[in-house]
Amino acid sequence: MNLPLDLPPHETVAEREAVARIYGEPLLELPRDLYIPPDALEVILEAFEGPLDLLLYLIRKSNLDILDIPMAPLTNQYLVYVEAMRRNNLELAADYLLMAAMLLEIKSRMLLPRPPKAVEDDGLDPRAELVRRLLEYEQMKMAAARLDVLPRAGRDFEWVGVVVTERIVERQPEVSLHELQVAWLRIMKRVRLTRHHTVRRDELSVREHMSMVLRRLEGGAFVVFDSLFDLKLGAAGVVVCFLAVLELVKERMINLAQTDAFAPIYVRLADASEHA
Amino acid sequence: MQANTPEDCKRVIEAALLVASAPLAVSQLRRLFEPDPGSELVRRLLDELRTDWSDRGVELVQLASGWRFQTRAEYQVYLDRLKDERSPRYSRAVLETLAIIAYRQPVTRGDIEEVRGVAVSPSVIKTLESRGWIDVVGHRDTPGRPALFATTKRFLDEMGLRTLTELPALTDIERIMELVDTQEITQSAAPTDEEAHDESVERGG
Amino acid sequence: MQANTPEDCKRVIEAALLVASAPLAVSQLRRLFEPDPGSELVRRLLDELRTDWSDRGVELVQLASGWRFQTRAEYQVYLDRLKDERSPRYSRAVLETLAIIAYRQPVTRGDIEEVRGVAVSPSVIKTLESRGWIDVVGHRDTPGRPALFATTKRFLDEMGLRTLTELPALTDIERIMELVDTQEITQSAAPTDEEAHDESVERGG
Repeated sequence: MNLPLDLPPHETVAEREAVARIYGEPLLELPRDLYIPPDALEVILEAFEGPLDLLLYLIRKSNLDILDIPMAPLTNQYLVYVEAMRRNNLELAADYLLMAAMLLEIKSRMLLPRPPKAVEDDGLDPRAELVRRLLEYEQMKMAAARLDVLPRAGRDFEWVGVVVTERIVERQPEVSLHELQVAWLRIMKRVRLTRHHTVRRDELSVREHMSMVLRRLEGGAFVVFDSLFDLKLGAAGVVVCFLAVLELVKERMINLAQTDAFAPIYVRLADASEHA
Repeated sequence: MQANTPEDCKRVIEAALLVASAPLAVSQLRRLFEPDPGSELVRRLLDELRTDWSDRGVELVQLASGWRFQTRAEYQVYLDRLKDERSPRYSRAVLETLAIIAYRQPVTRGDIEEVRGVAVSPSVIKTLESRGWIDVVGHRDTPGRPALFATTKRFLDEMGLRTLTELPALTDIERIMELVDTQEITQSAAPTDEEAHDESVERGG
Repeated sequence: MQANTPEDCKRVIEAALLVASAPLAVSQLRRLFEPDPGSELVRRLLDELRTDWSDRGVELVQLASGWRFQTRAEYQVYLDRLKDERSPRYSRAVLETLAIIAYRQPVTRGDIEEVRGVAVSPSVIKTLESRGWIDVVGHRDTPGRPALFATTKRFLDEMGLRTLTELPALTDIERIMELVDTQEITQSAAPTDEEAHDESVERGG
């Protein structure tokens, strides 16, 4: 279809980059004839932010004078797009249909001879409101593009945020080590712990290693027993780690497995079968 | 520690700005000290700090709601390498809505829809609200009492602006529109300036 | 910006540490650069930075999970003046639960309930989990397979500890209590270890 509107396009804001990509190929320019590949239609629709955006594109593409829009060809071409959209995407077409109605109304009003003595309102060019809206939209569209390139926190720069030692996260309750200690002692006082629950300083390192071993076994896979021990920790460290493993076995938190005598020993979480 | 000398005070101000989760105004910085050192000294020390930091990866900047340390843009390429996720890219719908709110504020959702020519989805507003860039500043006294949106101080801060007047200038379209009006005036019985103004106010409503 | 010299690299590391929300390990800091400058250089620059910052309100410290900048305690009196309100406090239930997990880890909810003598509400556990101070490290192989809780690296970092053994020692009171316990054991027909354990499992379940 060769609409008079299909003049060679010129460089405009609407075309500053590929409109869309179809199967990885940049679609540099929207199809100018009637045919829109069905797969491309949705992509094309997504490339436009609405009827004003589509109209602006049609106007700018054909290098039309926005102040003197030829209504008939513009309306025709617009309707071609809308019809294609309507066939494929009814939901999206609503805003577009409203605009189609407006275009048709303007077109028909322009065909009417202008009454010599008109009421103030009728003296206006029927296109004036459309032009105003197009220009205002284009202005905001360009403003949006400019806002987008302003250096922005989190994208182009970061804000400095040093931790305050005493107040770790803002508005988060503070806990001091002393409070923790007091809490612990308070519990013990209250419930009169049996020996089972007393904790000595050296025992704590066993407890810490118990957590570390469990973290190592996270995921539920078998781990070779020997690999649990970090020799860099020294003899004392290895012993503590060994005690931690024994404690974990005793408390039924881990399982040990050995197929034959002297075969490697494997360790995994007691609940590993659940994970598997 | 006793902040006796201006140099001590500068260290305190520096520490406060380094830990602050939001920009600090001069009035807030004065509260760091007892007795109040006065705004003149604080301003002078801020200037000195800005110079002290001028050859670092971090700079002291003045924003809408006060002073803040932030990294220089040239360092972003390095810092991005530590990030798990990129900061979000906003869709055109979000950006255009933001632009309309920024330049035309306060506006209702209806106003935005009128400019854009399409319905504004609630998720677009929510995106901008949850980023802390816009909020509701009132309601228009029309049926339904629609919410009026405006940009926040945080929007200015995050865009590195001190005031809304520092927003990028709008394009010459405004001049084109003036041209439209002039042509209309000469060609037809166009409305007077007052009428045009009334109309625009009405449209806003 | 091109980080060509060690001095440039130092500025990048400094900026990264100043904006980081969590301590950064040497391995993470190496990722800032391409090509990798190696851990030796990074470590040397961290040492230099620590010295550079030695007379400031903020210091560079090494924690369990890496390096971070934090304020010096002497500056707290000034920074407190910026706070509008005192931060909220955790309930006794939260503090006691945290203490039990810290000192007795890994423990199940049943264990905690047994020690505290009252039921532990899920919200208490959730509070500590969402703060990132505790997490589930496994499940005990008993009926119901209860989750085992332990403290995290972040807990250590935020409490300023390198290992759990740096937790405050349980002092005199405990020794006295231990003495009491021993006396009780010798005085009465106390349950054997096995019995006590079984009992705890039962109550815990």
